[in-house]
Amino acid sequence: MKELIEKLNSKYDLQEIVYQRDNLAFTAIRKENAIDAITYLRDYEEFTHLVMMSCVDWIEDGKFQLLYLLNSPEKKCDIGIKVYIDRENPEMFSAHHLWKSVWTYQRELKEFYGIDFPGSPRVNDDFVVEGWEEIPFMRRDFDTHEYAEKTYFPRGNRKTNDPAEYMRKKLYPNQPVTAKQRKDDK
Amino acid sequence: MMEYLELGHIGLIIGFLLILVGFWGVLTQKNIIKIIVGFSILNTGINILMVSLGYVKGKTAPIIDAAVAQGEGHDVSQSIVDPVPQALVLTAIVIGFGITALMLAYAMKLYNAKKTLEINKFNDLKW
Amino acid sequence: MVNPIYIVAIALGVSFAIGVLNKLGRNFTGSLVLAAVSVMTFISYQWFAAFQFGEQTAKMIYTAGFMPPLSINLLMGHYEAFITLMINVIGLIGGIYMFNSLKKRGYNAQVIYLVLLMGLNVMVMTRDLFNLFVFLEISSIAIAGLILLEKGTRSMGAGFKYILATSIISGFLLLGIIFAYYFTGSLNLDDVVAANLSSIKGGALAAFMIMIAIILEIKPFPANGWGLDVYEGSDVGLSAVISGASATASFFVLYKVMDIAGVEWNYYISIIGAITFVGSNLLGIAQKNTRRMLGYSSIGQLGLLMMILGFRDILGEQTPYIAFGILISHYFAKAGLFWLSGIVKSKSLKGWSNIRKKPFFLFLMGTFIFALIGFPPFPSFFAKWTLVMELVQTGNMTWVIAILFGSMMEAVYLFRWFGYAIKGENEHLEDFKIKIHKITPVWIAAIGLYVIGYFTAQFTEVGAAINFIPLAFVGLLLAIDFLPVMIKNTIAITGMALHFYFVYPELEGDTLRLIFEGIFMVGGILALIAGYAYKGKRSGFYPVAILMYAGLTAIIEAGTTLEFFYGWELMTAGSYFLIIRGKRSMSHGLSYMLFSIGGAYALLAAFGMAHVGQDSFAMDILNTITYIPTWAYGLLIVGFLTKTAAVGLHIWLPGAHGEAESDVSPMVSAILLKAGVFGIVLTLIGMGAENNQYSELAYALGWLGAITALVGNLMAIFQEDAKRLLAYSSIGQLGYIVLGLAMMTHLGWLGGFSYVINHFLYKAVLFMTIGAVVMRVGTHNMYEMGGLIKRMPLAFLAVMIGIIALSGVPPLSGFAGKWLFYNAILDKGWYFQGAVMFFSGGLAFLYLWRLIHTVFLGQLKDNHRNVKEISIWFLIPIYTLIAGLMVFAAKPQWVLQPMGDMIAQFFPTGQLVWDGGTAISQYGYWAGSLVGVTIGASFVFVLFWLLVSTRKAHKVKQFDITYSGERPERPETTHVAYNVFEGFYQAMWIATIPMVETFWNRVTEVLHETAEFTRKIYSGNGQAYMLHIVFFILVTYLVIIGG
Amino acid sequence: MDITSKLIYALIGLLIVVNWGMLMSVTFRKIGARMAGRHGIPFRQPWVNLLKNISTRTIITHGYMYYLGPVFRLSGGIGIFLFMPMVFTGNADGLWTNFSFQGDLILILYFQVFGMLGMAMGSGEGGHPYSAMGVARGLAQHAAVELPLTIAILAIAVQFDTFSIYKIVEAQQGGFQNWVLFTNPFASAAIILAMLGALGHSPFNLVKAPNEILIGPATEYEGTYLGFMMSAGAIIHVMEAVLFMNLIFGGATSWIELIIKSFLIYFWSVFVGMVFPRFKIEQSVIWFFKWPLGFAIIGLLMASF
Amino acid sequence: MSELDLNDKMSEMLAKSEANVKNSKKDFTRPEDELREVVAPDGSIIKINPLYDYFSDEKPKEEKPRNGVVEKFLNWARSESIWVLGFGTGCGSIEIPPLVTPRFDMFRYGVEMRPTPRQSNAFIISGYLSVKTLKRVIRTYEQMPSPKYIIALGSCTINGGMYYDSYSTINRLDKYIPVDVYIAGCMPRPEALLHGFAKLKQLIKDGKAEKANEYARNFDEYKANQKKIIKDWNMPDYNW
Repeated sequence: MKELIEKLNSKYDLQEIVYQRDNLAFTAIRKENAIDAITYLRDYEEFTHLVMMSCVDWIEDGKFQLLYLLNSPEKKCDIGIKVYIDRENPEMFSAHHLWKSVWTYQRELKEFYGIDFPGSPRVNDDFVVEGWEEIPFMRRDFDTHEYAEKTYFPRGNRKTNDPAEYMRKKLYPNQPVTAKQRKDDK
Repeated sequence: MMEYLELGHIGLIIGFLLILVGFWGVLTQKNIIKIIVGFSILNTGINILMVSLGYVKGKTAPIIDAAVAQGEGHDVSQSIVDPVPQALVLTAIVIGFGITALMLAYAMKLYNAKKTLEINKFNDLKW
Repeated sequence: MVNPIYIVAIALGVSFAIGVLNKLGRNFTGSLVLAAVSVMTFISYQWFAAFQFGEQTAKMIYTAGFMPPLSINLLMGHYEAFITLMINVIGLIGGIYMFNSLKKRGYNAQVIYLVLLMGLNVMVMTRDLFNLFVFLEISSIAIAGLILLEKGTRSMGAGFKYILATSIISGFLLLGIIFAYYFTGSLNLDDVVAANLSSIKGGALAAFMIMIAIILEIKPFPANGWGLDVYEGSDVGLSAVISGASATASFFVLYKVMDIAGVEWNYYISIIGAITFVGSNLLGIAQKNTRRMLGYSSIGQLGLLMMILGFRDILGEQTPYIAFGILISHYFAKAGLFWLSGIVKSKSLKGWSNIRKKPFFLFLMGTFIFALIGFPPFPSFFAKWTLVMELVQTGNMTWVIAILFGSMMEAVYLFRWFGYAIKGENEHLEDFKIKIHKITPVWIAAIGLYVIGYFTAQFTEVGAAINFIPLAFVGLLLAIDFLPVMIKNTIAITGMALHFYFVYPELEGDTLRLIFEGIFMVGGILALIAGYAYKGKRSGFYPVAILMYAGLTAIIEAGTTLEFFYGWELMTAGSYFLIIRGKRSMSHGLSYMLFSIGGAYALLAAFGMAHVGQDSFAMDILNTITYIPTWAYGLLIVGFLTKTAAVGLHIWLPGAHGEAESDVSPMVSAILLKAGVFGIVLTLIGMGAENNQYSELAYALGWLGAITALVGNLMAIFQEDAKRLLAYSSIGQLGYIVLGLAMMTHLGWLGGFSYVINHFLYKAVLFMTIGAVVMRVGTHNMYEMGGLIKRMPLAFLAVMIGIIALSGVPPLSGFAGKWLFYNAILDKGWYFQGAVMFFSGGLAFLYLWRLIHTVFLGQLKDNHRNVKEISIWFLIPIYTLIAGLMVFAAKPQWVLQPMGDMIAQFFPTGQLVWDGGTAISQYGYWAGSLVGVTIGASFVFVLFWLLVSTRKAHKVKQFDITYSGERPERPETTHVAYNVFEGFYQAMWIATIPMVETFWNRVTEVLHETAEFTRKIYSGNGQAYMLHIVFFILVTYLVIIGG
Repeated sequence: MDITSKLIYALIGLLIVVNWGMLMSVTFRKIGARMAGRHGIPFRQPWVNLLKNISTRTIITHGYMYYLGPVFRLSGGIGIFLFMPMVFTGNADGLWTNFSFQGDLILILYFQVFGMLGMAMGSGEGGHPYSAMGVARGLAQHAAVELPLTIAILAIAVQFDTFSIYKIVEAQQGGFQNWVLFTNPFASAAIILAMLGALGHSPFNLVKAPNEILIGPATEYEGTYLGFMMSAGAIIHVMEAVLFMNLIFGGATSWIELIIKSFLIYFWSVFVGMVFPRFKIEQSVIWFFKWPLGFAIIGLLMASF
Repeated sequence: MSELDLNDKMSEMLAKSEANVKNSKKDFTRPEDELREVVAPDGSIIKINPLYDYFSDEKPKEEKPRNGVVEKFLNWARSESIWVLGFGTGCGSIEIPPLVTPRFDMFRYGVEMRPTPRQSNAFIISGYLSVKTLKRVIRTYEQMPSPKYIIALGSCTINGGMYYDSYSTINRLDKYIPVDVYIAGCMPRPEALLHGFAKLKQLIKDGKAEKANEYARNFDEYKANQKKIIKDWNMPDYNW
């Protein structure tokens, strides 16, 4: 694992390296090198399987973090490639030519976060929601509650109860609260 | 020996031999000119054969001249060989000549066309 | 009366004159040649006319004032006059054709051409052996000389090979003549014959040499490569002359000298002829070059003529008639084809598709090809008929088989060629110019064929002018082909109606014939009415359609087997043209033609067998066949089964019917197939009807019918093409009919006949409707249609009625057939055949539902949103037929009762009992009209109830369907139409392997491979050709003398 | 018997048959429920369903063939009933012979298809893909059932030398030993097996194939159409059972006997259906070409020699 | 289709979806729903509007109940024969299968599952309903023959339940389709569902379950609400 990361480091100038487990490591690669590195891992290091592709919205840093999680069935180890891209103008090189499943992941990311993958097939088609007009809904600056209030005719005077307490009150109204229960509630 | 081997027989044998030689030439030689020569030999053989068949021992050529005894009551045909084959041969020679000439004309034109006289080369039409 | 010596004199004189004139710079030598040939023609015509129409006797002409053997003498007899006439005629019209090409080659060529004709003339007339040799040589030299004057190495090589080969041959001839002279002391043919050469010791060798040389001149297979090369390589005009004049002359020479050799040679000549005929025609199959193929055909025809010569003792006084018929057909047709090939220019067969734009070319080509194969009304038809009749009469079945096989092979390549011409898919069409002097000879040849065909027919039963009236009608339609459809259609319908009107009284009382005549004529008229839907000229349709109907009606009215066969062949020719009019129909047309010809030959042989021991050719002789009757009836059945498309012989049908035009499909399916049924009916009556002597044949036929039904219906299920589906369905339905007839019981026949009528009605309805729909939507594929009920409700209704009738669901008329079949099966005891048949009936539901669902129900396709209802001209006949179906359904007794009376003539036992409208058999009962009333009443009752209770029903559109909450995207993806019976296929795939097709493919493959392999002996090497000759002589010698 | 009284008797018979058919279908559901340990639908349920269906307020139509589909189906069912002699009374023109004087066994065999074909066409115009799939499966299976059934029926016809159902029933009177079931057990076996396909319960219910192609041909039908089809289904189920009863189980001499026998025949198919899961088309087709066909051929051989 | 055509098609689609993104505020028309032209067999051009040409979009009408006893009788029949459409819209659909088990056995109350909306008269909205599913629910509901009943299962259909603040899940079902019976709970157990059926039966018998008519009466309002959240409306306004 170590050797692999070092090899990768010498090739692509890795930015942060985290050894999570013996068979799992995360590393960040610059946007320009990312697809190159993934291709290298797929073709030369037997990381033939793309486990998943996801995104984290680091709104404070003004960044989206893309994660490509690769798995090597031969080596029985995984490696996560993190790529930080600009949040203002989110765009990433498409990897659809590497795995067909990437088509769907990128389509999903496009819809959820508005990250563009130029050249990826059907990337602009609807994926989960149909006919979405607002900013992408998985961005942290999108307020779903406000949106729902505005859109879905909320029934007023909604009250939220703590289920445990509510049921206790309802079922055993006279019984005092024990210390253990109070501890559990916390 | 001459008793057994008449002139007519000699003619027959030579004629046959020439025919065979002619056939051999026609069927084995690849050069068109040689084939034509073969044909000529073949023709000659046939002609000799024809004349020989008409030959009657002790008779003279069917030309009415001094050699043929003439006289009253003497049948000319008794003293000459059969004239018909000889007449035929004359015609056959003429025809043979015509054919040979035609073949040679072909040979010339064929040679002009392909600059070769190999008969194998002229098989554009087949099957 | 001009002395025939003037033929020679004029030729020679003009030749010399041309030389002189040319030196003088005169330029009219070409016309002079033609004038000379005209005079020669006139002389021979004069003689011929004198022999033919006057009382002239043969005249011997002595030259040089001596009597033979001292001098040469010529004989001008009847035959000589005729043959020289033929030579001179072809010389004349060939001369016109070659006018320019001869001129281009200079006056020498003109001289040589004259000399060639002269040589041929003298060859025919001379009675002197040596003179024969001389003029043989002269004509050979002339031919070689003409070739020499052409340009290009190809023809030159051919010419050289030709001269080599003829030299060898003439060498042998000369030797033979010398020996003959040696042994007999005379060169005169008559003297030599009188001396009985072959009986003299050593004379046999002389006779052998003469004979073999003359035979080799006719170019026997396989020692004929030199001849083929000339046919292929030389100028077409010359090829025509060689084929028409030179071959004719050689043939006549053989006829003359045959007397020398004695009777035992007849057999050998026949054998050589047969080998040549079969061999050349087999090799012709592999040819792709037109001219060479024609050469093969020429040689094959000469082989046939040689056979006929060999049979002259057997054929007796018929020999000249037969030889004349074959010779004259070959003479005109082959010359015509060669001339055509000169105009069209294309060397390969496929290149002939460029004549498609010129219908008259197709007419000419068709005339020649049909004349060569022996179709009526051409002389070869009558000749072949007589030949086969006589041969069978004398017990020479083997020869008949050889002749028919050879003819079959010839048909294969000629019709393939014709198919390319009519329907070849050749993108690259070269245009060609037609010059008047080139096309005129072709026309003369074609017209000559028709005229002579008419006169030839005068010697037979079909000679009566009545048999030519339909042909004249066809000719009329051909002549007015430029008129629009409306007029021609009206004329055609009027003609047919008039015919039916005149024929009807004759047939009244003969229900059997009336049924079939009714189907042919009424069906034909209805199908023609649909023709009004076509616009434009529809060039060439009406003549061939009427030709087919003429044949069909001739079959019905035939009083003799010859008339029957005549009609049969006319019908085949007409239907072939109809079928090949369709799109992509080339291969189907070919296979149809080949199966038809094969079947026709089987019929021919069978008619011959029937004629054995009989004086007449009347149709009754089929009832009393004594000569290997099982085989004769078997052949008849096989012959007719090719038309009904029984399994094994069916592969032509789906494509032919499926690809035909919309109104042709019903003609060829609903109507034409019944001709085969009629034939089978006649055969079965012949077999003794109720007192059938040949139960094993009937048994086999029954199984064949059952399996045909199964195969047809099963294959129909898996078709994607609507018309092919119907075509396979026709195969299945014809299987029922065959099974019913084969049962040879009253009920079986009644069932079969009710199917005959029903199948005619509903298959015509279905084919016409589907055809009209296809015209509207422009595709045959069912999965490209759908939902058309919205646009064509009347068409849907017609198809619905059609399929209910076809599937045999009561109350419509199809049930009559089913009911009769069940009873007949029980009556006859053929339970398992019956089970197979009923299973096939069950399968019919599958494809019928598919037909109606994928075409009319389901989702309407986007591009069909605006299609209109099918044409009114189709609706009229369709609904007329449906009215017929309804009458049959409502009052089955009206149809079945008279039919039963008719069948009772042949099968008096086991009749149905009619109690009013109820048919009662031994086993069950069926009240057709009452059933209709009951079902109708309950239907109307339920319908009324539904109407009342759903009067507010909301009409929705095509995508208003429950689609799992979604909506369909497109009609194409929502319509279940392609490969609908996938699951059934997975269970039944093993039964759908096209074994029959594979078998026939294998047969054609083997034939092709054989031909392809064998023709390699023609290596193109002149020496090899000479070797062939030598080997041929050796082998023949070993067989004839040495053996 | 004059035509009026025949008509009246036929109408009475039809009422009995419709109701008995519905009752049988409840019974089928009940048995299934009980096997699963449930209570099952109430006995009145089919009638309620019918009432509800014919009283929907909105109804659609896709076109005239769609409209005619249920008409074909129901009149096909009624037709089979009319052509079937129901109860054997020793008189060919007796009380409950309906209109069977118009046609024999063959008429019924072929008339069965009338409703099927009309229904197939009607559902086709509905334009739903599943309708077409259901019909295609149904026709394929029908063709496969037809072969053994036809041969077995031929065997019976050969045995009694008649196609008249009345005569076939007549010949089986006088004790169960005269039933075809015992006189020609192989043909009977073929019919009993082929019957499963004809009645169309599991494992041969691939026409409707619930959960797979919705409900097959009827997918687009609602309301009154559905009501008609349910009534037709009830009639046809009874008539199939009565047909087989007449053919191999000696017919019925009274309505009671008819009800018992038809119930038992129907129960046989229900019983098999409860036990076996659904076949695929090719499995079903091949199955019919195996056992039923074999039995039928043996039966026919037995009858013909 | 050849490789080349496929590529062309693909790039065409890409261009189209890019164009959609650019003016994303208005147009959600999918390529297959756009106007298209086809060539008829006779060569003429047919213009097709996939959203209108294939559908009958006549609006629903109020269907008057019959008079008095007849309607009462029919309502009894309807109530005793509730055919539920087998369409699980949310998590609550897992509560429906137990109903056919011996323990609950809905059949004894005349409740059955039917596979097609044409043959069912009751529709269980089982739990949360996303906008995407709502579209299908509307189409399916409208295809059911009248009279038809809606049973809303679970609190999500009442006020959004735990998904009250979701960007894609509706809060109040009755704004979009009329509801006859609500069954509260998260999730309600099968017993509650049976209770709901009983309630529905009672409503039908009382002639109060006329929500289909209410839908027809307030059709425009319902439609407006539906269209407000379903931006890519690609159906007719009323699905027959």
